[in-house]
Amino acid sequence: MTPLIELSGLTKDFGAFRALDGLDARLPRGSVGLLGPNGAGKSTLVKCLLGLLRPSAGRARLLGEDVARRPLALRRRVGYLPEVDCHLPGLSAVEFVAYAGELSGMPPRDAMTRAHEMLDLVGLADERYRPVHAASTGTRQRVKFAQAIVHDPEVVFLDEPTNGLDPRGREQMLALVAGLARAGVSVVYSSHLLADVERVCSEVLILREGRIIAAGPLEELRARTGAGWELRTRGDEEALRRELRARGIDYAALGPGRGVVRPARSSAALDEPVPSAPEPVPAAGNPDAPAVADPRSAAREDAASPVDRAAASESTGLPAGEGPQGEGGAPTADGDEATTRDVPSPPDAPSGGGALPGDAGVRSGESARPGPDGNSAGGEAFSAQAVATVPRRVFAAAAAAGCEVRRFVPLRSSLEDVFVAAVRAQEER
Amino acid sequence: MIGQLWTVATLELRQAIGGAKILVVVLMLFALAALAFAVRALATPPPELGPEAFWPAIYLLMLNFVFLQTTVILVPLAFATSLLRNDIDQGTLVYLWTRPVPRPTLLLAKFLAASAVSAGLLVVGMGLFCLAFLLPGGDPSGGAFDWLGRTVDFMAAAVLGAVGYGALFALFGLVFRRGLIWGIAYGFLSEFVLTNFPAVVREVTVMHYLRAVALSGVDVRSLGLRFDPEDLAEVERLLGFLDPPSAASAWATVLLLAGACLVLSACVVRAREYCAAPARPE
Amino acid sequence: MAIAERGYRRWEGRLRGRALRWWIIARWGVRLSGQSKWLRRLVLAAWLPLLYWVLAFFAIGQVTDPETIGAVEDTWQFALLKAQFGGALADAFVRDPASFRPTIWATLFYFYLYTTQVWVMLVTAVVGPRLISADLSAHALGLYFARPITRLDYVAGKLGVVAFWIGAVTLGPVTALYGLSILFSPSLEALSQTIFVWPRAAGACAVVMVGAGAPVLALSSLTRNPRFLGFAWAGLWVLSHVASTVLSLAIFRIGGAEGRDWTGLVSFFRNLLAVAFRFLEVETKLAPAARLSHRASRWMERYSYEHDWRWSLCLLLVGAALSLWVVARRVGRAAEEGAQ
Amino acid sequence: MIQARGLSKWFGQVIALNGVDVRIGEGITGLLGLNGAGKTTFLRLLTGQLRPSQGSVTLFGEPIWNNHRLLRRIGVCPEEDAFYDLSGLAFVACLARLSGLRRAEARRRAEEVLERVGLGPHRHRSVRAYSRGMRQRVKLAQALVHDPEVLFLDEPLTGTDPIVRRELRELIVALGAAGKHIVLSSHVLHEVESITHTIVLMHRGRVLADGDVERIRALMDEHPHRVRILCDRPRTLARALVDRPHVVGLELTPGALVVETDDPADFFAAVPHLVDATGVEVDELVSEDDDLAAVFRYLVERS
Repeated sequence: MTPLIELSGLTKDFGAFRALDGLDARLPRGSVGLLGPNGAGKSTLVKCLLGLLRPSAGRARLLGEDVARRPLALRRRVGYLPEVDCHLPGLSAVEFVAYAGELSGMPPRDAMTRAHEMLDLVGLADERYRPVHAASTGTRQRVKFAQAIVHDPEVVFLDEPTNGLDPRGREQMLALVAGLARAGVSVVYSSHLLADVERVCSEVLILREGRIIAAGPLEELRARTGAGWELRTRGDEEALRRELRARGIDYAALGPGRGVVRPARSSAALDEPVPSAPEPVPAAGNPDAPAVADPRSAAREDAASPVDRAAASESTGLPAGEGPQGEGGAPTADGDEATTRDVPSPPDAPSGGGALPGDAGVRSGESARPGPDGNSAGGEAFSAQAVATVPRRVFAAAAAAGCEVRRFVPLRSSLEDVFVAAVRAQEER
Repeated sequence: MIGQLWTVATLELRQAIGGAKILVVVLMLFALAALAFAVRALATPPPELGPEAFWPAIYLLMLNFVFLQTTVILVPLAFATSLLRNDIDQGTLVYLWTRPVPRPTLLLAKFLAASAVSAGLLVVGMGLFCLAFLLPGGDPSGGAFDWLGRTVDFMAAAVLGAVGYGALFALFGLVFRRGLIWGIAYGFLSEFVLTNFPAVVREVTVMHYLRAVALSGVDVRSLGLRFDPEDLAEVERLLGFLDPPSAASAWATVLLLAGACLVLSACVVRAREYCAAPARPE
Repeated sequence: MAIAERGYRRWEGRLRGRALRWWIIARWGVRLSGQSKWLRRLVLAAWLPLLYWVLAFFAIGQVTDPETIGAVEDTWQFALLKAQFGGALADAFVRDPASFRPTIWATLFYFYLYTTQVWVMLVTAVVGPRLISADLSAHALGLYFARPITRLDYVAGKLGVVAFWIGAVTLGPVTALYGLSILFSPSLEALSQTIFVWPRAAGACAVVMVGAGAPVLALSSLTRNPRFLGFAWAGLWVLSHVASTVLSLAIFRIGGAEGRDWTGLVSFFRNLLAVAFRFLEVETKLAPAARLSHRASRWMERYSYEHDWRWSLCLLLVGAALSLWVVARRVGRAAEEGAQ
Repeated sequence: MIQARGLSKWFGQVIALNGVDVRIGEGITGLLGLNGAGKTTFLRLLTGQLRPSQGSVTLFGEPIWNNHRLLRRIGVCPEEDAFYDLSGLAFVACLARLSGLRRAEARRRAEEVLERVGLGPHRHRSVRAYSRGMRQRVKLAQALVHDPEVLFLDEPLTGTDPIVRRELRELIVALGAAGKHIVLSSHVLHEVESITHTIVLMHRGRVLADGDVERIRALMDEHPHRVRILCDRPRTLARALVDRPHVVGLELTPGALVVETDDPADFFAAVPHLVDATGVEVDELVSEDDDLAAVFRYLVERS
């Protein structure tokens, strides 16, 4: 099976600015994630693959064909959902999609019936007859999706498809993309939102400032980070910590009623010096106002004084991956475009706790931080057996301490940690 | 207060200069100058009219028809009609509207800037026109005709027109949603139709007064235009010479009209809401 | 009972080649621009004067009809003909229709084309500006060129739209008029004498379509907000005509310059009309009649152009080519930018 | 500070605000609602850009429409991404002049406030060349330059990438700490929750709930919770749970158990004991309704 995308030394310059710097990659068919912060070169890469931009150097092959040589034939087999907000002026949704179908070569009647079918699929009821430019962001995004797949392409490029969608819209869009993948259409999903990519793509290509810093199947990239559980309780926390310690479980509190549990490790590595704590809880004004760096975790916080999860992950050295969307976990409803863990742009993330001034005082002492080489090292130290019994011991401890267990979720590494590790690795190289 | 007025004026000035409009207007002015140059270079006085009579007549006719009665309306129309419209479309009006400055003052500052730009362009355009006309062969009338004086009169009329028409079209821009269409309709009506009517009706149009100012120093008869009588009457009627008001009263009338329009605009701007449509309902 | 699978389904059909892509763009463009009320009113207004011409051709048909040849002088048809062409020419035509029929036909068709130029200006001012500027402001070019379409298809399609509406105001009425005049003409032999009119008129309309259509497209591709463009385009036509009049007045009429009056080349209207005038060969057809009737000679003087029509045609075609080149370049750059 | 009584606003027959009665006090207040819930219209009424169609809205007791002196005390950061073609410094200094500062003072204040929002090095570059995050910051700067008492921020964090969002949030919180009163609108729930606890929930032009998140948090336990438990023997756990009084629904899927309870507090307290007693190996316990979004959904469906 010819691979979906082959890049060899692909470079693209816009005057002095080098948007893509010698990309080399081979990505198989199926759903591929293009991940990176805004401005990492994702859109440029998509446009090169579409033949809209001519690469300055190197070669790109899509579906086995060189993109620069016969772009027109290639574009017939490709669908494109552009990131920029665009529409065909004056047309209603159904006209827009039918016209797009015809432009790809479909006979008029087929284009119209197929357009209606696609609009049913994306869930547009009677808004399909109203002009697109007057429609809401959600509707426009769905129409853009419909026009990308109306001519039944073999591969679909989606550039930030969930941009500007409210939670419900995002869920539907991700379900649509999954539907595409099930029907055998290859998907190139470009986004800066990790959770979207995690849910939809099997392969990932991580871009940063025009260079590929990590590529390969998602599972392989995530295997490198260790295990742990996020625990949220309500009740006597001290008692809980004592019970847990008695059962050989280390409890790193992240905030009132929130903490990370890990099987206790005997080795000394556990108690290295603690880096400075996460950002300060502001002194005056609104004491309760949380200084939360990572948006995602805030949604999980108790109201009391949620402390930044990202900071916690850096200081405790544990992958603070959220993981609610792990296997079978129902996506939490409040996911809107900023909720899911976003890819922190590297200058901030890898420097970890150090960059964040001030102290929180909440967790000094307990949290351990396995060496500066990033969290991947901390994971493997636990034996499989020790890991298996943790849950039962945690619940037993909670029962003994008489605390409510409101949330108990395995900490599976999210792409952020993969991104962080990859960036750190790249900087060392 | 003056500082704020000046700030908004410079902001509007910068916006007017930067836009495509000024490019189109400058192109038009160059085209007119080219026209003057072509006429001066290619035309030759007819046998029955000596050069000293033919050239001033042609120059005045062209200045009046090609410049005063068309460009002096179009340029203020382009700049004054969309005083707020540009800001609304760009979405930058919110920065001005939420400042502790009364809205009429903001409008006044923008109007002054727009008028300044229109007047400047017109004056430069006429200067160019005169230069282009005199370039090919020096002073054709041998000193008998005061080229500079007459051109300055026309420039004065152009400045007056920039203020008068500017205020009028600013009011159109604020009151009507499609101010430009109404502006053109008025321009066409006042310019082509009313000015050529008998005297009484003409007093209504701004152009009548502009022409009085422009031609205050010229006496067509003294020009020695030996057209055949029927043509002379035609020229006089066209140039509105039947009973021209004095230059001073013309200035007063037009400035009065401009003042009235500005006061009306101030009331409109206080009363109405000017902001982009709210976000599309979900 | 098999439950139909609701999810995404592949499409069994086959995508067609790239042949008629410009036709698709043109067809949809016409459909979309046809929704504008102003445009429909303009086209309707352009077809109204047709009634008078139809009447005129009806009268001509009647007058030259053999049975009524005798008592023709006092009929209203002859009166209409006399009003239109003047007594001398009308009598000559009645006496010897065969030789004067081409003159009458060519002149009448030219007059019609003469009046439609204003409609062409208005129609292009209404349709033209939005065609490409709306696509630019809606970033639609990224959508167009992500599909198997070349810039040539896009430009040809858009030109097709504006040409259609120009045709609706010129070629449409002319063809209808010609069809009716054939119906009213008494015999087939008359038809053979006037067969030359339609192809030449169609040629003139084609020149107008390209000559007027391409520049408005170029203007439309230069900006994102078409609000001023309509006025600027109409302004361009009017100002070029005014400049040409001023030049001809100053240099040739009042001034005494000799030589052929070249100022017609400055005016957009006059260029288009000079080409139509030559295509319908009005000059050669009118020459014999001019000797007879004073009115015909005045027409000759008023409507003919001293400058060589080939210059006008060349000016129009060069202008059109330049405009299409500008459009192609702007569209190309915007396609990359649009997808930015 | 802000008092709206029976405030309504309509455009033609589209009603944007429908009889809003709310008081907004000191400190940071979050204006929360989906797109089109009327937030932007409400902010425009609060900043004097729109005139109430009905009812009244006052700031510091004074009506806002056509009251330009009152505007001296407020700073507005609009939602539109619109700028003049000026450099950052010129843009902010010019608007400072308009806010009543003299030329020298305006320039000094502009430099100062640009430094504070982190745009010091970029102040001479044209604003239109700024990245999305920098444009949001220059908008904030122009709202701050004349040191207003109240700041109105319309969707300040939308469309920014995570790092900029984090910095902007810290900036807003710091401003709140420095004593500025802020009204912040957003449709991103957890973003607002991470900045302030006082929120006003708007939906379809009406205020659904307002006050401290804690009070709204208490609502959490009033509405039923769907708790998903991933474990190896869901049936045994289900059997143990079925006789609990507050369990109203059980959903069994291979390897997972979804429990619906109308008294979450009691349920969460019981779970450890049950798990301990039945010896079931629990991999994951997640409640779908234990966050602000759930409250919003619950209130929206209920209204």
